Amino acid sequence: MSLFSRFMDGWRKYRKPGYYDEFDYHWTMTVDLDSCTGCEACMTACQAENNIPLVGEEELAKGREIQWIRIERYWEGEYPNAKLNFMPMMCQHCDAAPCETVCPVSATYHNQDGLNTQIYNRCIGTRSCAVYCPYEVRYFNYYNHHWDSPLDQQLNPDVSVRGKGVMEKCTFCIQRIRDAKDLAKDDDRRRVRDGEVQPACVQSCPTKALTFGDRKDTESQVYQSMNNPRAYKVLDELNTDSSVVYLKKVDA
Amino acid sequence: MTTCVVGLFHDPQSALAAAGELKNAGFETPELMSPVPIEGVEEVLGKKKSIIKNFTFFGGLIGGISGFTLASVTAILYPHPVGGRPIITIPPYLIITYELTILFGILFTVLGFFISSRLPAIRNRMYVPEAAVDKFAVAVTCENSEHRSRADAIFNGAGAEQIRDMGEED
Amino acid sequence: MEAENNKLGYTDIHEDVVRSIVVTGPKYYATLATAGGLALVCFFFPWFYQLYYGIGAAGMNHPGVWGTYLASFIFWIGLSHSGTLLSCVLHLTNSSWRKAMYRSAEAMTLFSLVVAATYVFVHVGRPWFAHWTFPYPNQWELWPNFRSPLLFDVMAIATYLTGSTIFIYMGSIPDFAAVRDRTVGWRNTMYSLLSLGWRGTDTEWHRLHWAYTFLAVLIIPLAVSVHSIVSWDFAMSIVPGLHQTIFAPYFVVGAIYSGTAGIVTVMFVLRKYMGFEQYITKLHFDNLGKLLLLLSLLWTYINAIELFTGWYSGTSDEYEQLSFKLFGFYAPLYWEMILFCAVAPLLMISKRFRTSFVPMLILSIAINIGMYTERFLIVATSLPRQYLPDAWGFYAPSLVELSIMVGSFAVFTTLFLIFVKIFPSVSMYEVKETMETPKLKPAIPQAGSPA
Amino acid sequence: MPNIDRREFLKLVGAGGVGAGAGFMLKESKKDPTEYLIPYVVAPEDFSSGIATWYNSVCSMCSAGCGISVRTREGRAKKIEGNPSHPVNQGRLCGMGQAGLQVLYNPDRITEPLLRTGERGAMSFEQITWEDGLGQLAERLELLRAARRGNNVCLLSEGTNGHLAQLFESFMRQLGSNRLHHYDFDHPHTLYAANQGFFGQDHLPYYDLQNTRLLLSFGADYLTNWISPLHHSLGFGASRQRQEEERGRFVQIEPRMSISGAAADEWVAASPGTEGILALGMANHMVSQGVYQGADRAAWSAALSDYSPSMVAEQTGVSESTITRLADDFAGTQPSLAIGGGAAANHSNGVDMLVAVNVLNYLAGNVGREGGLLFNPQPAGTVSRPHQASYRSMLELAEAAQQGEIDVLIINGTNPVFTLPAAAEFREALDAIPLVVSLSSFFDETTVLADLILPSNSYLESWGDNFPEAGVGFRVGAVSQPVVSPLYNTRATGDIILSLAQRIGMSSTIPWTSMEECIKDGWRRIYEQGDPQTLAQGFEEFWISLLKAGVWGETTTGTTSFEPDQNIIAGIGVAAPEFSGSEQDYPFILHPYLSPNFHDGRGANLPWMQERPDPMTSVVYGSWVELNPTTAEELGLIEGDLVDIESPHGQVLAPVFIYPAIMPNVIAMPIGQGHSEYGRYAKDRGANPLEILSPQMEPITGNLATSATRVRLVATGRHIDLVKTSGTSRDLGRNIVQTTGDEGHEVSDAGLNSIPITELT
Repeated sequence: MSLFSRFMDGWRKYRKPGYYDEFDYHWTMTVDLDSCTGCEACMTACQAENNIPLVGEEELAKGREIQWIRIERYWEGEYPNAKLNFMPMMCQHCDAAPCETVCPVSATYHNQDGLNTQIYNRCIGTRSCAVYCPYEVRYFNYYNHHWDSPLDQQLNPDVSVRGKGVMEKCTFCIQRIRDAKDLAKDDDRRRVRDGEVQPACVQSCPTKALTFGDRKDTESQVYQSMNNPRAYKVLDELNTDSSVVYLKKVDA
Repeated sequence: MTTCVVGLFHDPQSALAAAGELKNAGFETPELMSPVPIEGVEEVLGKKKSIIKNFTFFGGLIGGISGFTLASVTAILYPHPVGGRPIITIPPYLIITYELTILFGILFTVLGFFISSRLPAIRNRMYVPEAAVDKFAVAVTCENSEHRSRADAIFNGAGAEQIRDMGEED
Repeated sequence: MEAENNKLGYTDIHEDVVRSIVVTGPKYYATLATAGGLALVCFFFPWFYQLYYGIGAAGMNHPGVWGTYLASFIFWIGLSHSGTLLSCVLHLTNSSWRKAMYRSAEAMTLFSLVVAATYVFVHVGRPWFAHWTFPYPNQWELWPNFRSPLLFDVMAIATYLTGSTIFIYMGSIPDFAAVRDRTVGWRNTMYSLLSLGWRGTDTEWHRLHWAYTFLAVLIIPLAVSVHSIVSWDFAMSIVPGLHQTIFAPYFVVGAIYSGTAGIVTVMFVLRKYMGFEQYITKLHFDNLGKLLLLLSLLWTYINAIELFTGWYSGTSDEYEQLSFKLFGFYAPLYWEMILFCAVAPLLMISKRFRTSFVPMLILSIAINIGMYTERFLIVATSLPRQYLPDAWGFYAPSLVELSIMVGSFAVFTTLFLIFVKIFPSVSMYEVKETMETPKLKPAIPQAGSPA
Repeated sequence: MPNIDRREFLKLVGAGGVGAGAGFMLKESKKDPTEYLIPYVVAPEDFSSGIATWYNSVCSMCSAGCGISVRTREGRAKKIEGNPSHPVNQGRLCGMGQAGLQVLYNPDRITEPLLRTGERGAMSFEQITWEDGLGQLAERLELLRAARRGNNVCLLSEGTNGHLAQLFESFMRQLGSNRLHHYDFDHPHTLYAANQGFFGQDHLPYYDLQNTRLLLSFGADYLTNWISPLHHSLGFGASRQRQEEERGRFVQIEPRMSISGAAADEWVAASPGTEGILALGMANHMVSQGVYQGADRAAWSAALSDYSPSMVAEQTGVSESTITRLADDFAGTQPSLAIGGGAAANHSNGVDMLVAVNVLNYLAGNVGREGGLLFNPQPAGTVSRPHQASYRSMLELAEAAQQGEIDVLIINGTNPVFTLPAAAEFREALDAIPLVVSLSSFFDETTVLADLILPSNSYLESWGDNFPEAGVGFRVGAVSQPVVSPLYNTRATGDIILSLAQRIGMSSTIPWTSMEECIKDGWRRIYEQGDPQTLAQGFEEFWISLLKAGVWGETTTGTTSFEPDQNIIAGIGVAAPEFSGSEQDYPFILHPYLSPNFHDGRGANLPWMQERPDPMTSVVYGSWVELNPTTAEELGLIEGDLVDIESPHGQVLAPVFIYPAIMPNVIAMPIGQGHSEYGRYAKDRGANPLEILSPQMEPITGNLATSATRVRLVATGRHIDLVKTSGTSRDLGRNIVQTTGDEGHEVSDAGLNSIPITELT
């Protein structure tokens, strides 16, 4: 492909914003706050799937937790009318992601699946993406993590282990998405079927509060649920245009 | 045979005077050497025009263009969709443009300075160390002894503290 | 100043300056050794440890991912700000009092910038890949992201560093030439090279003057842009308390402010320990004092604006952030900053204060302490407390960080000490310029000038 | 299942592995698996490097018996996920279940048979061979058996179920011992007793949370640890996601808000131990309001007469209006369901309280109908419940030990030294036993006191099967198979028992040589009772398909009819709870609850569980004591202040946590931390509230009344910073978690149409 045609091609594709619509997929997750019980099964699932390191008490005390998905808890009212609301918070894979624009080396960018990806090898650890992310879902490796043997035998071979000085975050289990796409290719299907791929958290959620799928497929479960009238986006006023849609808690 | 004669003066005024007389006397424009820039040189020895400003201007121009090109062309040839922004995002690219404009401007100015003042000098040239401290030197080249004597006269007339023969002017 | 300088001839200046370079007392070596040692122990050793262990050696955490490294970075950039800038402005406005001090002021710029640049490497998680921020062709076909404020930084600082290096060098060429003749051995070789065979002919003077002027014209907007860009690292984020349009002017003013204060400090030191009493005089301190006073008022004003922004925003997050800054854990630091940078400088209204050296020294140091605090607060109070209260954290610097912070001053001092032994730290020819040129001798009657 | 395609595919990939692979596993089990890190040149069929193999098995992290499918790569377990075809958890799995991997890969596992050399508890052991270890034990047992003193052998196991339980039974019978006990701290003795007493059912009914429209939970934390939390969560979710008009409503009645309380629509705080009275109060209201129209209405009103709402309100601290409202809702919303358990059931009046809950269900007509409670059929296999040891029987055991009636105590999995209050003096009892054998693979508090340690496999390395109780309303059984070859020189519990049996010469009655055989044999019997079309396919096919699916079910439902007889009705009543310690000296009631992360403490050695913030408080790596804000204010305590919690039976030290949703006179502590042993992750962390419980029992079942201890707080003046991941747990009016009214959803204001990016740049 000649340099010139490459140039023209890039220009045509990306000249105007909104080119995300041309992308192959637009993976989206919905979180039904009404069904979320805060059981944190998703957190463990994520830890197991994505080789998230064990941080240890001292580092946790320093506030260096690494939780690609975390449960936020917000108390309302006082005894006896106290209420506790849980909110799962993971990378929102924003379409207008502040973290992407700030990275000086393009270590984080939007890929053809509409995912906000983090390229560990390219990251130089300026940590500015974490500053720019209003959801605080980017976690930094402050040192080389260690697994007491034989805990390391559990590590998932499909996911790389991050070294010191690198930023990491939720990937919507991109390795599973890849598998599913390969599988679809092998079956001569052009697209991945709805529900064929699920991130670890969605798969393990005991109340099925999490739904995952391709927004472009209007038949998909996730499309239905993101058009639920209860749907809203957290910190939408910041116009990050996130790909994670929350369904309001019903206050009966 | 051409020699070079230098008159050392205690003060800029007389040095200037000497230079003026030499010029009027039909010598080719003498060269002044001084520890500080002398005011009024141009009145005496005629205007000097410098080409540096052109260097600066075109340097800046080149810098600006290359800055914007760098940003946008690399962005298009190796696209990284980022934050849903269009591939050529004007405001940030203007900043790169701005910085490179200045950078190139500076570099070209220096280049211009070197070229126009023929520095750095590789050949070693006629030089009067005192001129770097507190003396004002006027150097003039003489084709022959007749010239030479006239130059001496003028120097003495202007009150040169010392007249020095610098030998062959190369 | 004229008055004082009358006592001196060109030669005296020459001697003084050359002496300041060539003659080196044990005191100097002692200081150099101390500074160098301190730099090694407090800056480089901790840094190497951090390189080995990871950024975890510092106190940063989630979400307080930026810490004193960035604060120090801004501080040093700021400190670098008035040297060259001031020198350029004064050069263009052709004010003569600049001439005795600008060389060391520019040197300050240069070395603060060097230290600031070092801080970039200290700050990032994988400094061994920092070169990826430079746009160069590579086989991965990867280029830096030109939309990133951090990349603006890289560009701006690189340019500024180049610019101010060239500026200070150009200004010293004639002096190199002068020193060259008075030195022997390696110094002579060095200065011969540095002076590029400068002879001081009228042409050279003329070219130098123009080149110098153009540089000055270019560097003023550059300097302004540099700190605006640094401010955008913060202002372009959507962090409550940082996402403010006032930030660019805020930073620029702050920078010049701290920079000028820095100059006062350096002036004092030079004057006292390099024996430049005659050249650096009350006048300089007086003028600098006036400038400082103006800047402090500006700075105070912008701070007030910032407060109102938070107060009127009506959004919980802005307001929270503000109240934490004013009354939270770091409140004492905030009020210390106000005291040092907004209240104390008002003393300079009195000329007696401005023209008395020691008080000015103390004040200038106080101001810079206050300015460092400001930078620290910007990082430490806003980042850990953003939009989601559940994710709130707290940031406090670790020992490594503090030690590196202290060490950076040692690094700066070391560089400066080396500088004063290489560069004529007072610009000879310009000081000479300021002096009355030698008197005309009684004219000798001429026997008719030949036609 | 939405992701069935992927599953099927992966199962097919695994299919080869399952039959032959399992055999392969056992064959390879003697070797060191690390040999197989690099891909084979000629790989065994389940070792296609780069492709995952999935094994379906059963989770044994708690007693719910969820089905799991384990993803293995190159012979190593990588991830545990729910088995989609298992009706109990339908492909979902709780955090603890997934952390099962860290049981397998735990760095602190016991890797070899060990023999005690030094003092008991001095942790001085020497390595021995299996031959040696089994030999010694078998010898001892044989002597006792020969001497007709088989009854001096006691087998104390964790709650097992299925053919392993059966094996235990026959083994002990052969020894001539009736001292077979299954001891689980959280076994709901009172619930069984109440159902036995009221319904005459000796096993639990199926509580149909999914279809109920109003759930009244009396203290049962059904989302975290009550009977079958996963299944309940599924039900909860399903009911939440139904169409608006029939969205299920959940009411939680408990003194301290649990996860279920947070998830509920309404949280009612009734003073501890009076939940039963509250239930009867509601029952009284229902009967007096004529909601219940049964023939025996008179008998009911007579029985409930002295539980007038006013009196109940005065006793429970719940306002009369609330009581009547809840009662009316409960009667009015059909179908509705009342459940009871947790702390409420662990009072001196536990059984009566649960009977009262059943009464509610009966009066509202929820018994035996969808959305209410359905009776289960007899489970296909054995369940160990007949041998479940209550606190009383543990005391008896200790007593016997002190009398010298126990010569050999074999402990499998359970950890009584940790879960029994100090007052039970079980540790001392162990000293009186000449030979204590532990089959545990961790140095827990009990195992360190053992003389002989025969470490057993983790459940991911062994054969077994499970018949979940209370199941799902029809017969379910699941087989668990080894998914990896044993990491260490350990053996499956079943195999240990079998080889003992052989040595002692029981081969006549216990013929099997391996647990696999035993299980397969057992399933052959189940298969033979099976319905014709399953019989049509031969057993081998059945067996293979069973291993593939990992689960087997039979849609036989239990009885639906139920009529309580008169004297039961007459006997209904709930006494006021009894607490140990006077109210003056001990102003607070201690409310210990099972930690969502550590269950009864078994999870404390799993780093994932330690690092996972407690759902309600976000505290990691530690324990705490929860105080109502007003209480804390009165005592001048703030979060992190260290206090001594003193009961008449001892004291523990814990930092204060200010908990907005707990009654002012109640303080709560999580169970699970405070291990003195149990590996690097659990050792010396936090405090164990069980230590200071008073040995008070529910009279009928002898169940320990864990919630019946009064305590006082003594501030030590010391302070620590609680390690938690949450910053500020209030949203400061930022409307982060948005809520919408019950009455139809207005279109969300945030909306999904944010400003298009074009306007941004």
